[in-house]
Amino acid sequence: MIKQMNEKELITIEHIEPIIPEDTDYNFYFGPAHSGSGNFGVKLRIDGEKVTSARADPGYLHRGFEKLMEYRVPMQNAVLSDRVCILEALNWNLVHAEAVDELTGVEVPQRARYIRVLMAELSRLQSHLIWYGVMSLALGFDTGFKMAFGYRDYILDIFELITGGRVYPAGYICPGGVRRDLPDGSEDKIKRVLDQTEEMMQKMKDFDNIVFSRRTKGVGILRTEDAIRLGATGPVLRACGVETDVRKDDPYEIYDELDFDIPVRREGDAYARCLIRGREMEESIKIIKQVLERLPEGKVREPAKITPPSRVKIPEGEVYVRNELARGEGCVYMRSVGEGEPYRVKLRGPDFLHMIPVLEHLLKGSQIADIPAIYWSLNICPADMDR
Amino acid sequence: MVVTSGTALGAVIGTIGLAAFGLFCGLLYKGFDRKISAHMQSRIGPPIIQPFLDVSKFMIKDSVQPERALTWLYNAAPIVSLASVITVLLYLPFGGLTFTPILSGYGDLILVVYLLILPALAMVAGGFASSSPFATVGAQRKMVTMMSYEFPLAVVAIAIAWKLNQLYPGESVFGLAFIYSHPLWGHVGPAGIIGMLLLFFSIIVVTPGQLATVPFDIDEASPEIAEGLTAEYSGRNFALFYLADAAKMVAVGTLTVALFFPYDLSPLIGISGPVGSFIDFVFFLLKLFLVTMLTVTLIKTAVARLKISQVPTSFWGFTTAIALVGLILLVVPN
Amino acid sequence: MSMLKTIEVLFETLFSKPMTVKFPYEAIEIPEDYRGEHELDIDKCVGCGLCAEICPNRAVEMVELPEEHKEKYPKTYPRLDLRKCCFCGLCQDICPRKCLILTKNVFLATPDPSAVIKNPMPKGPQ
Amino acid sequence: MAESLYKENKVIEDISAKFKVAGKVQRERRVWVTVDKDNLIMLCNFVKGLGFEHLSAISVTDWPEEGTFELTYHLWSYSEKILLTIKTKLDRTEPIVNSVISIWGENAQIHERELHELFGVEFEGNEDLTPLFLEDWDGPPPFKKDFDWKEYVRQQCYDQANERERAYYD
Repeated sequence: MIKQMNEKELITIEHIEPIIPEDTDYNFYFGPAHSGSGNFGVKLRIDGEKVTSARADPGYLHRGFEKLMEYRVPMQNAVLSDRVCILEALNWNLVHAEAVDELTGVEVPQRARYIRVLMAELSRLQSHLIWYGVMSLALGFDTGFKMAFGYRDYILDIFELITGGRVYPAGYICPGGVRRDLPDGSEDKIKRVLDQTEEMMQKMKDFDNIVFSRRTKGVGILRTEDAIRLGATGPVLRACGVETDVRKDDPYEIYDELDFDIPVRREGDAYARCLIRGREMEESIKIIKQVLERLPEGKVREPAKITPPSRVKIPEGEVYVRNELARGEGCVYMRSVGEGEPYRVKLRGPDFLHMIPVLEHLLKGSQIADIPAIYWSLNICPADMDR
Repeated sequence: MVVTSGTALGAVIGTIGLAAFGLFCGLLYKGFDRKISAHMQSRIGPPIIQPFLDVSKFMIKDSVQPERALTWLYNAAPIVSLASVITVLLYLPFGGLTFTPILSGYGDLILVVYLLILPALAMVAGGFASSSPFATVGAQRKMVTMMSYEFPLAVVAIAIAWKLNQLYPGESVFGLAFIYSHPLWGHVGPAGIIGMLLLFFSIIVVTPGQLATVPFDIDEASPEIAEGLTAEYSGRNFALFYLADAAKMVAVGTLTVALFFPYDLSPLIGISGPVGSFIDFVFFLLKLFLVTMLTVTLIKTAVARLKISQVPTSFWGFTTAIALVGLILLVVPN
Repeated sequence: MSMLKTIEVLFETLFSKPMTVKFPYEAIEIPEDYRGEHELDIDKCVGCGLCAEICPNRAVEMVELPEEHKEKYPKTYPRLDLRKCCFCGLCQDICPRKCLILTKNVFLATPDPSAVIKNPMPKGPQ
Repeated sequence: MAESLYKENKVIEDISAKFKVAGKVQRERRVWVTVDKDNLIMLCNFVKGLGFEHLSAISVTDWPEEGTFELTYHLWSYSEKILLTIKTKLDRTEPIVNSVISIWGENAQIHERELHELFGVEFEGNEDLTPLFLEDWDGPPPFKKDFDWKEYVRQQCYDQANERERAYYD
């Protein structure tokens, strides 16, 4: 039978005073140890059912990438870069790879640039599917969660086929191009996956009325000037009427040769953010189809072989690269002094601004029951906030 | 309360047998519920016997108790909850008319309707006793749901009893055995049929409220207040709550079947005697299965959770209105 | 209203084939060059140490073989510490002789701690 | 690719007309401007007027040999569609600069809070410089180049008895 631990052996934990609500005004930790919040905590001050003040409590996923990257060569940093936010690993690979390419001035082969955009858009699709799954789970719609993650799995099968890993591409988009060529027969596999994703998007439209419109309309409204002042980017900003997308305004790779449009809405509430993400998935599918048609032949990486770390030299210089991630604008400032390792790397994740200023602003004055709707309509990912 | 089935000893054995079979049936239906809602979400889902494995697992785990909890109430709550559900089962015509309910009497429909509150009340008491902020918020929310779904349920009970009283004045209209043996569908005009359908619809909305399944599971809404009421429970205590929940699903299902589908198969096929009653019993289980799938599984898979502020309005406003219209349509035009 | 549409979608899915598979009995097959457990072909390895140099997590270390194999394999060979390794496959790409290959085996959970360190061993019976 | 960088050069002309700056157009849509610490705030105000509303990031690069912190403000203008980076140098021993909260609001406030914690840069005018990621961290600012983290970890939590740790450290 279970050995009864006697009093001595028990580790004595100093007595923690639980928060018993005296009257209606009390603290409420939508905190890290909580099934609805990811590893990130918000300290809320609540009066009755209304939130009077919110204070973000980050730092649970701080791994110090900016310091780690100062001790590794770009090829190793590429492997590191997809752990900045694994929900869109390939997008972060792309940001990092572009920064190094611009520093070294290498001419990335055309085929590699097309494969890079293909993989980045596939990663955006599966990131939006994760958002849809977790958002419907937060609103209590279990079917949406199970189906979204089920259909996302088909996209992960494509990643498994091409990059060799389901969630971790391990620096597939690396400085100089991509690490491996597309295995033959992968084009029609991708086309089949796109049809399956469209099937899921049709289901999302069917489920729309029950889940989203009732729980998110008029909830968490963000005005345009607040959005800019708080640093919102991506879908959160486009939901407040600002028509801006880094792929159009500051085009990189081959985005200027592709035609796609940017969904923009005026209301700025949680429902607008949901609609925009749904429309963005359609645009991503359009982009992928165009890329698949025009995929040129040729090499996939400029220096075909990986140069050993001892002989890698990045030319002196500094560069600031901006990319449109699924969550917003992700940037890398890289400074090099001519050695093999970058001298300073600054990663700017979209969620650094969405989870602290924007979330605190939106939660103030909202209802308790609306917290998950607001929280997940920002599509937060604590990893790229803490870095 | 007149004990109809002979000696007290018969009643005790009957109770134990009924309780065991009710729990077995409840866990089995929970297994079906998870399997079917899984297939509705295009996944395979756990085996049918998963609830049995869960309960046996909970039984083995040791039950940890929070330091500041009110110990006697904390441990009594699960026991009271399960016991009250079993007493409800005693009154219900479980398995068609073949087995007369062990305890039956004059006004047991009213008694059943209010006895069904006791498990929820015990859970609320347990939640407050465990002194965790999540459980406290969960308990407050559970009371709101309990208070709001009582009104439509009462309207449905009164409607049926009132109509029966009109048809058979002077009978014990609130006795479940009587209700079960006098189906209403045949004796009401078209308006009555619509009235009965409206009443059945409001029962469909009330059942998730009673069982705290999805649209109304705000008391243990995991994203907002992690696990709410039963946050501090584990091991045997949680197993008892789990069993009470399973048995309650059977009890509420049986009540719905008794009120709306009290037909027996054997007279139609003309077989009587032990084989007939066995067929009735299986037919009853089939009816119970269909009603549970409709009210619990389908709604759980198809609908999202409501906000705490929407629960009272959806019950007091929407459902009660439909129940009242059903009542008027049923009772007035005869 | 879209509640009926949802119920229709659910019943459609109820009678169609589920996406998931019963794992231990049937499994989704893993594609060709998946990055799983390492495999070292010690005869081709020249001990250049490039894999140890490129590893981002410093999981590869060049070690000598135990005494009885020393004369047949005098050089140093890569020893892999699977606790640190993130299976990125850089060592496989940089190896000039292509003798360190990542196989498709992903079932690496093991109770004994010694199996986590993959020491270079000559193939076949000693 | 170097079509007419007219807009970028115009930005530099507007700025250098008013301030003594060293400007450079790196490529299209990328303008780098270096300014000294004193008229940083005036330049930021002026530049905000030019349309650079979006503060993308603030970063600090540590130069221990020169004894300076190099502060870089990356600003994006939605209307002009140009990224302007303002660089300025601070003395390393007591790095004090006035905060840009008045210009870019909470966006700047949270960046400054992070840099204060990781580099120890003082931002005058930003009251809430409380710890952000590293709550109960009593060591020196960890991202500075001269912070020897190996030594710090060795003192703080090197436990002799643990055989694996000993193998790592010795």
